[in-house]
Amino acid sequence: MAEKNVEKIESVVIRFAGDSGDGMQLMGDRFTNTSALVGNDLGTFPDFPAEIRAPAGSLAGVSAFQLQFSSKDIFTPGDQLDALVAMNPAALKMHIKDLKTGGILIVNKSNFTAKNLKMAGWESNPLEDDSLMDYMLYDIEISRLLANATEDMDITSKTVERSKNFFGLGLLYWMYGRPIEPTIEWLKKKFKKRPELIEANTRALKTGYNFGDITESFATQYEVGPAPFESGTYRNIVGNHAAGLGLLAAAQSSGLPLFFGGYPITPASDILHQLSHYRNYGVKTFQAEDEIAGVGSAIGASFTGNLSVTASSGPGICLKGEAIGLAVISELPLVVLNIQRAGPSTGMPTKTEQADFFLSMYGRNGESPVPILTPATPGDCFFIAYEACRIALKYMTPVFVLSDAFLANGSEPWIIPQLSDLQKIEVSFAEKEDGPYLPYERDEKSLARQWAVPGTAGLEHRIGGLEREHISGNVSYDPDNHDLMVKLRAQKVAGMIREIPPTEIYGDSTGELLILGWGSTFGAIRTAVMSLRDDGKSVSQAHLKWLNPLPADLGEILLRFQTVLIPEVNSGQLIKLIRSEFLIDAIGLNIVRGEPYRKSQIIEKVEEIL
Amino acid sequence: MAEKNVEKIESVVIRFAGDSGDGMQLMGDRFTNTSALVGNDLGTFPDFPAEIRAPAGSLAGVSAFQLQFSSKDIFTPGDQLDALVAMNPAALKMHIKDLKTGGILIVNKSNFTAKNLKMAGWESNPLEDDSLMDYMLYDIEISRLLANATEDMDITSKTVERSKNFFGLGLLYWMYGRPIEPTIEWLKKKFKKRPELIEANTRALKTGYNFGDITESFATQYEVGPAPFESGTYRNIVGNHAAGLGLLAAAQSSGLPLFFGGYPITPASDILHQLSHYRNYGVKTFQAEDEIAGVGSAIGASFTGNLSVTASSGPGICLKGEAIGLAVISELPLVVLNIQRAGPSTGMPTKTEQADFFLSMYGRNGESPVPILTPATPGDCFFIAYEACRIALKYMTPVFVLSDAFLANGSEPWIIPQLSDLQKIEVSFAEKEDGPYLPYERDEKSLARQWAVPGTAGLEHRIGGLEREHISGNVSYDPDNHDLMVKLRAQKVAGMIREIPPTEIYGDSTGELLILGWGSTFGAIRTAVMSLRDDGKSVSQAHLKWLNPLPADLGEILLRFQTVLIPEVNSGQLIKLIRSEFLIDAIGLNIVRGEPYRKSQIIEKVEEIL
Amino acid sequence: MTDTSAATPLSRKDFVSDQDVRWCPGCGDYSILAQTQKTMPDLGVPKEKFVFVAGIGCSSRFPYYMNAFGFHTIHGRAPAIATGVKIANPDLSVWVITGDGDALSIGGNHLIHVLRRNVDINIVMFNNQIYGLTKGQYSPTSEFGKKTKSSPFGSLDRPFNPPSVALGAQSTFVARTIDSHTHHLQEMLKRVHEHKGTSFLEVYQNCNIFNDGAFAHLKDREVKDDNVLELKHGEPMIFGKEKNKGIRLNGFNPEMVKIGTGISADDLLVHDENNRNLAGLLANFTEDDSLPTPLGVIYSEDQPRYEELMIEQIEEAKKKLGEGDLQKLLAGTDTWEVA
Amino acid sequence: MTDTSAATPLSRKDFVSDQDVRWCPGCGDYSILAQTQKTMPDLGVPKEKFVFVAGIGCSSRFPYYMNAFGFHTIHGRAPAIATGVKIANPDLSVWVITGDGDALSIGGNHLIHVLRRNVDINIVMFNNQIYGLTKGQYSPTSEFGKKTKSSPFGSLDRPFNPPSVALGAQSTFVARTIDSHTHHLQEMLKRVHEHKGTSFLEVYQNCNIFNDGAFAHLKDREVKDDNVLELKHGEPMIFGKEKNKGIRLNGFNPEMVKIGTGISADDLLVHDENNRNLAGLLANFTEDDSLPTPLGVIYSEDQPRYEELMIEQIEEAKKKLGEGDLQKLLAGTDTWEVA
Ligand SMILES: Cc1ncc(C[n+]2csc(CCOP(=O)(O)OP(=O)(O)O)c2C)c(N)n1
Ligand SMILES: Cc1ncc(C[n+]2csc(CCOP(=O)(O)OP(=O)(O)O)c2C)c(N)n1
Ligand code: SF4
Ligand code: SF4
Ligand SMILES: [Mg+2]
Ligand SMILES: [Mg+2]
Repeated sequence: MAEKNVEKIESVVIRFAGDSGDGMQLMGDRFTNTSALVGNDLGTFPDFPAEIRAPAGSLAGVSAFQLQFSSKDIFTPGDQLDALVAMNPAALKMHIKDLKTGGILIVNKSNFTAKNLKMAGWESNPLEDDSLMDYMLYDIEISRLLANATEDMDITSKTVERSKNFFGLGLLYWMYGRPIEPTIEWLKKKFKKRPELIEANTRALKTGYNFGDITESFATQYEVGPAPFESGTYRNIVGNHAAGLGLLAAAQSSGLPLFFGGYPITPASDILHQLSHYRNYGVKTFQAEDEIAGVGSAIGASFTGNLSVTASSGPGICLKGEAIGLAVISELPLVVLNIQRAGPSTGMPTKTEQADFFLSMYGRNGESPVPILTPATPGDCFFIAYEACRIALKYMTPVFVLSDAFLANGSEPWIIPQLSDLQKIEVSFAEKEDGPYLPYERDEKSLARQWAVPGTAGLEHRIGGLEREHISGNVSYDPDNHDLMVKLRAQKVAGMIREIPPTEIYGDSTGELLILGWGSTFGAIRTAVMSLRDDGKSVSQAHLKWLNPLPADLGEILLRFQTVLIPEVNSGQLIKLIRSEFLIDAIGLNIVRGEPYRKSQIIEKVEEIL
Repeated sequence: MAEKNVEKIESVVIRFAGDSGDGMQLMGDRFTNTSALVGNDLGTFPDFPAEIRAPAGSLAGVSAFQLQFSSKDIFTPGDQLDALVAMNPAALKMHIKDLKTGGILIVNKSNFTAKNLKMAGWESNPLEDDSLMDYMLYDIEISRLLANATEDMDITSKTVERSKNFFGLGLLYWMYGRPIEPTIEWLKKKFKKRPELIEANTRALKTGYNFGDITESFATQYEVGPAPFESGTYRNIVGNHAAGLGLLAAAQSSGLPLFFGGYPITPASDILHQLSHYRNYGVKTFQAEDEIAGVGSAIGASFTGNLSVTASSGPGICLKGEAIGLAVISELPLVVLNIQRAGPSTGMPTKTEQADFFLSMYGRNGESPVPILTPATPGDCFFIAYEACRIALKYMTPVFVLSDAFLANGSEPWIIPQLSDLQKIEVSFAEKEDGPYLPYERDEKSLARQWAVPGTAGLEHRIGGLEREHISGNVSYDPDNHDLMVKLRAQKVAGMIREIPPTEIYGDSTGELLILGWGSTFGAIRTAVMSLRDDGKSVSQAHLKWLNPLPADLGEILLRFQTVLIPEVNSGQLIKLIRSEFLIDAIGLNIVRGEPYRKSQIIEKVEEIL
Repeated sequence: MTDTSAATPLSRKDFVSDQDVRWCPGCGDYSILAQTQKTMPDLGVPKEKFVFVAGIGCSSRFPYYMNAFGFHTIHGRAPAIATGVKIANPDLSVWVITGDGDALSIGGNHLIHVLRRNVDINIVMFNNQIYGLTKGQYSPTSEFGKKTKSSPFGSLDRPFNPPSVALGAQSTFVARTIDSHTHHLQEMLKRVHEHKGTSFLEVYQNCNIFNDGAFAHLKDREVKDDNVLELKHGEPMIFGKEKNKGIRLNGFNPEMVKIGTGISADDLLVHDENNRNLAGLLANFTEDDSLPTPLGVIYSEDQPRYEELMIEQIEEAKKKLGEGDLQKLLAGTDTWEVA
Repeated sequence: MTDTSAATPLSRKDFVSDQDVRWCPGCGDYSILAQTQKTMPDLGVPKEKFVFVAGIGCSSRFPYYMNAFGFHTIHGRAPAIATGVKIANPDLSVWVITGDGDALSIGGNHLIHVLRRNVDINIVMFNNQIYGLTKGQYSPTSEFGKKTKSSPFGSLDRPFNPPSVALGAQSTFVARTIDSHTHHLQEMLKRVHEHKGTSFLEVYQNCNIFNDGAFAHLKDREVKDDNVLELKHGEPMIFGKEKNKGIRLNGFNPEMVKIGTGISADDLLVHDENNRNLAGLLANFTEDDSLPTPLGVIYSEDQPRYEELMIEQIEEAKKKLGEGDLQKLLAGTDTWEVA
């Protein structure tokens, strides 16, 4: 056994890429978990192929998982790769461009057959010509190695072949000095009923690990120490999952049953799946016949006193517009999660984008204002979902949450919140008083009307989508009343400004450039700003979690900077609002590629400006 | 017979109000027609009750028709009334507030029964107390008079009672010196098969006319001379009807069959009704099962080479958003007429509003740009519908037309256009060339792709809602391609700026205040600006017919004025775009009452500013 | 919904709201409203447990006139919204009031899905074979060739047969009545209430403004008995002014026969509410001019209710997995400590 | 669509597009594609007159793989879009390719309406009883109690029976086949094409990823003959490996009988494609475990086509009113001159 170096480094970005059938997502999940356990900070980014499983070996069938782990605070899955694992020629073709010069490239040589090479569009075998000269190439015949390693075992060759992702995992564990035990424990639990799979995968894992240890070609191990985390109990959390938990927490806090009405759509379906497991929490999930029935059933349940939620993505949100308008005019609480994906139309269903802000803001007929919140990180999805429920219930209004495919599927280490620390959600239903019940009487401060739930004697009343008379709630065509109601609905939403905490500024509170963002661009912007500041640039960051209304202090903050830059994964939406509202000549960064921003794209733009 | 004065006046505003069953709309139509024939300029405003016919005599059941006729150029149905005809206590109650002090008030005394008074909420009979002291009251027992006048005739008392609107009409004809013959001719045509109705209504008309002539209490006749019209052949035209004709003209000009797919909804249904009569023009109207099938069928017909149109109002437009997105990405021509009504939700279906501009602009997922046009007057609906078709066909794109309930039902004298004067619509379909057909190749200038119609040999190709690859039109998830396509779609719409004629300015081309409007506010703004300028104020008007893209010269024009005022029948939509685009501190006027603006509301606002 | 704890007995007036009724004078909707207000007190349900959900249309204004919880929603979506109401609180008596346009045009999808799910709501569809509220376009139940505002040359659409649509969608209860048959209407409202699961009641309703007389042949004293077949479970299908006509099966096909001419009541079809194949035949009657129009309960079947299954599933899950512990759930399975 | 002017005979390859087929290996969709590509050349329709319209789903990717005009539209709306295509040009052969989710979930309303209108389009619904594309949620045809991603405790929905839905919606042609029965599938595609009016073909399709084996009992050599009843017009309903089972009518209700034990072929039901009441019975077979699954043409009826009626109306209007004179129409009836 040769002596190996151990090199200490701060952060590493790796990507696993292979065929959809090769278990890349699983490999990513395990590496993420193990890295969390050793205390790294983390950011992940799964990148699924287009919806249908393409033929094995095709470019369209490549699935990838990217992960950054670090001994310091990080905010994204990283940009350029330190290491790439490519399980076949197609994966290599698709992803090699992102590997750093000099980066580690591990390929499964067994898959570089003539057929596979052709399918991936390689004219000649890159392992045999000089295409990969710029990288530290390790071409390993994983399949053959595994076949050898399992000769003594009574398992099919198919099972052996399927375990090859664990070989890769083992090798990387060795390379980055991570323990293999947690993964073995996990295999034991996962395949309780299929011991042959425990054995095969454990063997593959160990074979990979030992391969690194023994083989001469691997000269260096890298060590990425634990990150300086706040003390506490942590888990790794994926955005959609966090959102689902946030809804459940809000139900618990408010004491209301949770009703979810929805229709499956990528990338929102996971929320339906998750909540459908929570029957023992009393959660009612209703898989409706379509998008409209999804939100319709939620509105019905809301009328009946449940905490009601619907979730979808772009095309589905379009379809729900009319019904959300009904919730606006009938002033019923409703949370609408829009897990944005690339559009227009069906667009690119698995790709991320932020282009539905104005759809949420304006996608209904008439003046139909709603509050809009947006999470900045996967873990933040929990708090934003919770806050959306609180606002919906307090103000009797639909609330939009704008997440996206990047947040939905990405993950980060998350300090597990204590339920008791969350702001309690107080709900009171209307009670019978003297005189007829007046459904459109309002709380003076919040302007919310009361919630009078069917089944309560004496509160019989009627609501609906025709304009309502102030206080009585009767149908009214009176011009003055309409003008008043249009104003009241607007004021109710505008008044939520009091719910918004002061805007945090990262960096100096005044200076040359402020980068203003919202939603999932948070990490890329933060990373860029950190590095720009390290270079001595006068750049700060402010990030919005409320898009409607905008925070009270925003105008004044913007004026403290010479220039305001607004990066969005759309053609410029928030920027239109900011320019209109504050009449400042903000600059947009608008790269719409179905991908999250890279730090470098932001830095480049800043350097162009400053 | 007493001698009567004849007083010459410039303009008169009258309103007929009565129960929905009383024939007020018909009365209005006839008066309008006759006034057109004597050469007046005209503006009309029918005001229907809420959708369901309420009990006779109730406030909710009142139907009204307002009309301004003038010997000079006018642009609106007028504000304050010179004369009000109130056929029952409810009509009086609802409309008396709009009558000028000293104005003429004609009421059908026969209807002022205790029951009717109570239903209308009069505590005592206003004809008997001093409530109507400020007006020139003529309370006439129309029913009794008519009964007497028809004693010699063999018609039922019900028929007599139903003809009372013609009595009112006759009286007004006398009062304003209009001929009764055209109406008699019309009755003859209309009731060809029911001679008893011709007789009864003619008798009522004459009785009313003679009543004015004979009765002492009417001392003055008013004369409103012909307006200084451009020479030509005129008709009176209602907005929706003009739009339908515009579509048909576009079909004829382009040589394409017209396909209309829609679902009935107030106030858009009339377009479906009208077009369904045009079978002999080869028009195919398809009354679909719902709003989505309406637009869906139109998209299918568009794919197949028809000039395709759908029309709806707010709630229906919401539902069509997803499908319109499909037309955007598949780049198919489609005209979408949104006859706006008061929202949100079902809102006030018969009332007007301009609050769907941003719904049209942004009501689809992803970046989904479309051109938006908007007519200024009823007659303009013809030209805008025509232009929308031309743009849709030239650029292979959905086009929105934003009309509203006020334009849809209002009318004006209209010089009948010569078809040969309209800009010819040229359409060319793709033809077979060498090599495979590339559906996403574009014209260099317009950026339009070609239209390759099923049935053409050699052009077999496939389109759809997933992101397309530039040129080939294949499905593509490539990030660079997506960014390019997002830009190309935006550039295509932005490039239509070349279609927009220079913006006309009414008044000085530079000054203190510019009033910028769009759509149906045209008339009220023009009238206000005329009167402000008469008072020596430095006020000009610019009115947009293109909302997206905005005209090229707009920014420069806005800068020539110290202040820009933007009145809209919404809470401020165009103003947001203008502020954002040009960073000027434009001021909004935003009264949202389900009603068109009055001249006085605009003047008041201007006086506040100047 | 069988809570009968209401203290003082309810009367018709308890269900009259303070809103002015705004249908055209003479509209069939008035009778349906009156019969509903008369029937509700007899159902043994406390007033506050009634919820009326409607879409958009003349008919859909109904909730405003009932002194109960009411939701006048958007066009066609009432079945979906009512599903949410019922799942949220299975203890409510939930009624959907809808029209032929609202239910079968824009709302067709929600209608068929609620029927198959068998949520225990009561759907009363006013079928006037026209769009009333939008002033007279043909509807999906209008007869072929109908001339209306939007079909001046006659419509080209073959109409739906509402009971067929319902049966095709796995409906567990299908019945039909007429606005003017007040007692029958009341009886059907009771049956609708009693049925556990989604009930579908078609009410032929006269729109005297835009489609007057559409059901004259079932209403006019002179002819109605010859045109109406009143279905009674377990009884032979006899009808006619003189009770001398009957329905017999010929192969798969029903035919009208005269009783007496060698044919007795024993030869006739006997109505069986619970036979789905028979229900299919009965639904098709209205498409054959030689057959009378069946009124009454065409089909009734007992099936589990969606919202009850949901409750069961929740209870079983709680039994099996214990009441959820959210703090534990937040932690998930893989956690680590940072000191 | 009977234009047979195609010059050179077409072959399977003419219908293969240049796009990579992207279904999972083993998916039943491959067979349906292959049979379609094989059948199209025989229909006597020039290639450029074929239009394939689809919604969203695995199945709905179909148009990309056919070398014909194709439109991959949005979820559920294909029947509406195809209606526009056919009305715009009745000379095209218009096919809608859809899935159980696309057609019966979000698209249910358009499906039932196109069926009643009888637009001459051919609807081929791939029924895999699951949402494939969104990775495995239960669909409206999934069996009650099914455990899926979105129903870990079992679904609570009673499924639709697609032929019942179609018949309930006045469909004029209803048939069923299976992905793996290649010849039967080809035959059904031909029948679908030949039928004038909307044809509805349900194809049982295996999704080997999310719902593998759903139709094993109709496919596995061992058992399929005992579970499948192949319908043939005018022939008695006989099935079984040994052709010794049959269907007899007992009252309104069909029952399975063994031939031989005092029962001969003469006692059996004879299939009549044109009898709607019989079709109703056949559609219900799949809900009774003791009965086999009928494959073949369940129902067929000749009715006027919507788009043909439209053309007729246009031609009659032209005859009656003359070709429209637009300049005259612009003027209307009341004009005046200003000099
Ligand atoms: C999205 C949308 N599209 C169209 C309408 C217009 N609309 C209101 S009611 C109605 C039809 C009503 O017919 P039906 O349900 O038969 O009710 P009826 O008035 O005959 O009782 C239509 C088309 C609407 N309200 N919303
Ligand atoms: C408006 C909208 N909502 C949801 C979706 C997501 N979606 C795509 S396909 C599908 C179901 C497909 O099922 P099916 O039609 O049975 O097709 P299969 O994939 O099984 O062939 C769903 C829910 C969508 N594309 N659009
Ligand atoms: S239009 Fe017809 S359905 Fe509507 S209220 Fe009047 S009579 Fe009744
Ligand atoms: S998921 Fe199922 S239906 Fe979709 S392609 Fe794969 S096997 Fe076929
Ligand atoms: Mg109706
Ligand atoms: Mg499916």
